[in-house]
Amino acid sequence: MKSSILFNRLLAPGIYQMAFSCADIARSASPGQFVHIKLNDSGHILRRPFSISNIIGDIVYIVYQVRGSGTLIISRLKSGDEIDVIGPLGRGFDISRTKNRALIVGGGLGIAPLLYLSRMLSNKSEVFLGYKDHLFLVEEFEHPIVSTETGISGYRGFVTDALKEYLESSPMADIIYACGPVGMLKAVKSISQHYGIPCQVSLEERMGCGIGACLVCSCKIKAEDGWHYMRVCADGPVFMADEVIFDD
Amino acid sequence: MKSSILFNRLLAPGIYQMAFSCADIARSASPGQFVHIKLNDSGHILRRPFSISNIIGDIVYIVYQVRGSGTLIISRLKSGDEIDVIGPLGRGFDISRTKNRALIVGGGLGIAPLLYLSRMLSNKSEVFLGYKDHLFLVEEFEHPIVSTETGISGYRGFVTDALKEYLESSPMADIIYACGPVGMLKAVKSISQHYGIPCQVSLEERMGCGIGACLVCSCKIKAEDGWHYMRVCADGPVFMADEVIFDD
Amino acid sequence: MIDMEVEIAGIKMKNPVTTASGTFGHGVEYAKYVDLNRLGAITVKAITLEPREGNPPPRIAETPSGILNSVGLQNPGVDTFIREDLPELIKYQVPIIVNVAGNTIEEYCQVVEKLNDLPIAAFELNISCPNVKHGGMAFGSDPHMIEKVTKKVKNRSKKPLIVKLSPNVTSIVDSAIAACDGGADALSLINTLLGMAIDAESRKPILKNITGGLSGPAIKPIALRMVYEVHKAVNIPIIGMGGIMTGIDAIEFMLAGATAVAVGTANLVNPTAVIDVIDGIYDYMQRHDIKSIKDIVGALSA
Amino acid sequence: MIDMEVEIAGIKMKNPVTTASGTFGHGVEYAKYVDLNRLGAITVKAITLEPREGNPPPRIAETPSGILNSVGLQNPGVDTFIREDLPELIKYQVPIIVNVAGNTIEEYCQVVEKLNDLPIAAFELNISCPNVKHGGMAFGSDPHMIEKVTKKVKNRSKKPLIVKLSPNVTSIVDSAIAACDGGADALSLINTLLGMAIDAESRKPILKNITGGLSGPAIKPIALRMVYEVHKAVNIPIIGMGGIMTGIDAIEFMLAGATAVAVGTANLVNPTAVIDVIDGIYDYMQRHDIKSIKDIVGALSA
Ligand SMILES: Cc1cc2nc3c(=O)[nH]c(=O)nc-3n(C[C@H](O)[C@H](O)[C@H](O)COP(=O)(O)OP(=O)(O)OC[C@H]3O[C@@H](n4cnc5c(N)ncnc54)[C@H](O)[C@@H]3O)c2cc1C
Ligand SMILES: Cc1cc2nc3c(=O)[nH]c(=O)nc-3n(C[C@H](O)[C@H](O)[C@H](O)COP(=O)(O)OP(=O)(O)OC[C@H]3O[C@@H](n4cnc5c(N)ncnc54)[C@H](O)[C@@H]3O)c2cc1C
Ligand SMILES: Cc1cc2nc3c(=O)[nH]c(=O)nc-3n(C[C@H](O)[C@H](O)[C@H](O)COP(=O)(O)O)c2cc1C
Ligand SMILES: Cc1cc2nc3c(=O)[nH]c(=O)nc-3n(C[C@H](O)[C@H](O)[C@H](O)COP(=O)(O)O)c2cc1C
Ligand code: FES
Ligand code: FES
Repeated sequence: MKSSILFNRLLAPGIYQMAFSCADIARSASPGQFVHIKLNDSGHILRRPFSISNIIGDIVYIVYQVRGSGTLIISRLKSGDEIDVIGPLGRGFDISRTKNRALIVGGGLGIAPLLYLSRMLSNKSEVFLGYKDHLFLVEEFEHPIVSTETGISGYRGFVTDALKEYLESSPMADIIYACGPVGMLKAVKSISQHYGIPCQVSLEERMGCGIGACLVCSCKIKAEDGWHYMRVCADGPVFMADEVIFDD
Repeated sequence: MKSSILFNRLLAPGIYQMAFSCADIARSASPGQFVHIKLNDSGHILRRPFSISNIIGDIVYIVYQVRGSGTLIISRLKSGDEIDVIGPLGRGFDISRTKNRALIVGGGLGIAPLLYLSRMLSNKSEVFLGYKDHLFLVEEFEHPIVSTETGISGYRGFVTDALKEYLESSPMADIIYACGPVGMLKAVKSISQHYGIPCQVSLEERMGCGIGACLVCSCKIKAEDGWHYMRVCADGPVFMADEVIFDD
Repeated sequence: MIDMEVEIAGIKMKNPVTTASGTFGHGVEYAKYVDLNRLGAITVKAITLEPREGNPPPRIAETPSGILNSVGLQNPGVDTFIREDLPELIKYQVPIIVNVAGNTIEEYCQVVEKLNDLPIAAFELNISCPNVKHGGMAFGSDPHMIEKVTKKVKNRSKKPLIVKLSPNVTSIVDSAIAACDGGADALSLINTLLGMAIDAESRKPILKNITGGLSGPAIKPIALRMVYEVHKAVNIPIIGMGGIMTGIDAIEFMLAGATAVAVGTANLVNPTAVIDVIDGIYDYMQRHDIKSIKDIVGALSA
Repeated sequence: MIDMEVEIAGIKMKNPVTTASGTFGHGVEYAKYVDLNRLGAITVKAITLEPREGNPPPRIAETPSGILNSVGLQNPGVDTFIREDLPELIKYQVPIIVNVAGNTIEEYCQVVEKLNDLPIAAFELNISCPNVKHGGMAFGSDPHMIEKVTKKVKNRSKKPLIVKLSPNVTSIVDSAIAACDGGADALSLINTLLGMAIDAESRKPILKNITGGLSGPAIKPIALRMVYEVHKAVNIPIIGMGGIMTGIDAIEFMLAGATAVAVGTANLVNPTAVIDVIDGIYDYMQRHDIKSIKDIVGALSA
């Protein structure tokens, strides 16, 4: 699908927010799903996956970091330029599991999809956001608990420390939703197990098709007979933390 | 060299004129030389050669036709965009050979470099321009003799017919300069031989480096022992018509 | 009337376009984007006797105008394929070509026998996968072995046999002749070229499996050359593939000598790629006033 | 202090970057764009015993992230090279590597003998050109032949001998071992892959010669894999090449096992490419706090 870019602006060093209008995606997207964006450069043939960070009306928002040559090309797009995007793809967070209270935990760019999620859950959630130093998107959340590794703002330390501290005084929740670096997800998983709270994590893997056909985006998921490779793009990106086998 | 595009505008269906400012090229270019332009697409790695069509102050003009994917990409550039260009390259027309009168003959896109040439020779030249149908650049020449294959404007027929007719009544000139499709060049060559007028032609060949190193842009040039391959980019693109062996 | 029909090894295809094995799943994944009934044929991912998990991720790397993959024949095994995937596929009015792989010749034969009486159109013998230790490319690099595997499988197969060749050889013509001698009904070329990508920052290979198979536009010139060489050397039809993204790319393969073409990596880029290719061929035929697509097979003037 | 010096077959290079034969002319063409004294070495275009006109044009085609060329060893012959080109080159403080080609083994030997006593640093034995009927790839496709040519030329050569291998083989490791057994002092890999481009509109091959050699970023994954495989298999140093456009590309080749690298097609894209690559390597070393470039040779953690 061709969509027109509304803006593509710098939020923090190396981190951008892009908004494009696409009614089809906007209407059917749920939090935790992603879009797959084609680059306008014939030498780069794979699409790039980005979580849907927010939906307002027909407008889809993503927040991304420049990591390599693809995101660099994307960062140079301007308002009015067209992008070729498919989505919404994947299986997002299961919001029906939130009856009274969900804990939402995000680290780094993993914060992006949690904005949409927290908006859907409105006042039934407590949001924990972890940054290295520069904040972004924080003003769009309602009363988030912020931590930074450098201590520039909010708690000094990891977002999982803030989560642990919180759970010590108030150890109940229907579910924890987490998105962020693998190290953080592992820590959240073990916290969730410690407190016996179900937990969903959103995974990342290098992708091809994004629609479940090429089998390149594997992650290890527990099964009766040990484990199977499942597809991050179609079976995920969100999985029950219990079922995910984090390698290494 | 990075240069900034001043404009890139449609002159006729599929035919564009681009102007960019580049003092280095503007200062040293002579008519018949070319520039070599890099595409801003990593999948297309070769530069594209275009004749310098005009120089005004620091501004370099080219006129080009969209032929394939590279010229399509170039045609989408906008004023303010940067291009990476090297030049001036090659050996152009020898204007010192014009004492009193030169005949300048161009067909199709071959007309582009003749604008700059005719301006350098000012009133010492007679210009013959041949088009298929749509005219372009014609208003920038002084009193050109125009022919079109369809007869829409000027003489109906080939530019070489107009040239022949002219020579019948006025069979003297120091030199003929020609640029255009191979068929036209062959015809001009035989006309020049018929009238015993020296003739220079500008050739085209697929290029790599454009600076004489990779030896891909060969054309057959007569030599004592038969012929040699010479390099269109560095030994040409302009050669004495007598010396060129047109194959097929 | 523009006639796009071709025949490969007795399979009637309504147009010359099939999918390249492994890039189109079992077809149904694309049903949301593509009217599967429009395809000339569907070639499914490699099927082995036993289920396989494949290689650990990352399994894909982007390279200039190409990709590397190291999926490594992940598949549910022939029994599950027959039970769960095939019934979905045969609902469509499209010939199904099953790509068959194995560790041993006997495994290839057993897969073929399990499928022999089911409504599939042909087998594509995958002796060219670069991402597995046994079978795969090991079988496809030596003409004697190619002939032997082809012959044995052909003997046990009730369907036409297409042999898919590896480009990682000194002479693709020798491979093709060997497959012919073994009784192949058609050839698919090419499978992926063995390649590697490195991340200089981490000083690690990008693929967990270190090496992978290179596909996409980057390899098109090599694929075209191989189709051209093989077409001159053998008389059985060729399914050409390697970097086909557009109808024009497909036409190039057919001019070089392919009777049909397969679209692979392009599916990963654009889910509608296979339809775009079919439409592009049609456009070209219209523009050049070509009545039957068969007229351009091998019609290169060289 | 950052130490970029490397040694290949006894040649001291001030940095690991040379030019790929045939893409840098005889060096002087680039003197306007590049301070030639900054190069680690200059490798010149293939020289044969007699002058050669090469193949008819068009000799170049653009392909996705690559190019095809069919120059076909056009060169003025060794005598003219010695008389006209070499004197210009040896003015620079840079080791000169002469790429040698021929129709017969004896021709290779004669070229070598004519150059033996001149101030050049090494010979690069070109048994991998895909664009000529005799010699070239025909010599480079068969390990026995590789060993034989290498041995004969080595016997007549007074300079280090670098053997340049063809990637158009089933096993690059077999080629490399054969060159080692023949006495090669170093290996260059890779030469171009045989490919083809077609113009669907005219239904003709784009190259007059029909096929040509594929180079540029498109082939980098294949080249990296071959360098990696060969580095594990033999002990002589490798000059890696194939699609190097940046310093990071060069680092990838060195991590895979190359002691030095050559920049080819990139020169056609940017006349200053070879300097950009040297500067890029320097930047990487600074960023990663690498004192000696030798430390990254083969340092891939796989
Ligand atoms: C489901 C999903 C959602 C994502 N959501 C976001 C998001 O909201 N914001 C954001 O900044 N990033 C997100 N990412 C990561 C993002 O896709 C990569 O950072 C991006 O693809 C890097 O592209 P590049 O060309 O700059 O990097 P390069 O390294 O040049 O890319 C080379 C190839 O590797 C792939 N790749 C590289 N890093 C990653 C990675 N971490 N994950 C997956 N593929 C990778 C690229 O897609 C490309 O195919 C998400 C990834 C996935 C799988
Ligand atoms: C010295 C010289 C001066 C030229 N001046 C002009 C000019 O002033 N105006 C103009 O419109 N055109 C000019 N051309 C032709 C112009 O370079 C080609 O039309 C252009 O390169 C086509 O690029 P493409 O990507 O659109 O075509 P594609 O066919 O996609 O290009 C593929 C490759 O073939 C090369 N190629 C294709 N056609 C030609 C051709 N006719 N000549 C040389 N290379 C070709 C391209 O450069 C590219 O490397 C000139 C060519 C030369 C050699
Ligand atoms: C992700 C992926 C998976 C593949 N899996 C298979 C496979 O299972 N069996 C097979 O014969 N070829 C497989 N291939 C090779 C393709 O079928 C095809 O031969 C090759 O990719 C070249 O075509 P392309 O450039 O259009 O992709 C695979 C290719 C890719 C990219
Ligand atoms: C135009 C051109 C001419 C070449 N001529 C030669 C040659 O004369 N001898 C040789 O050994 N290799 C020759 N090559 C191959 C290169 O030296 C190099 O091995 C190959 O191009 C891969 O490197 P690259 O991708 O950086 O270009 C030539 C390559 C090109 C593009
Ligand atoms: S990216 Fe293709 S299956 Fe997930
Ligand atoms: S283009 Fe390289 S020598 Fe002319």
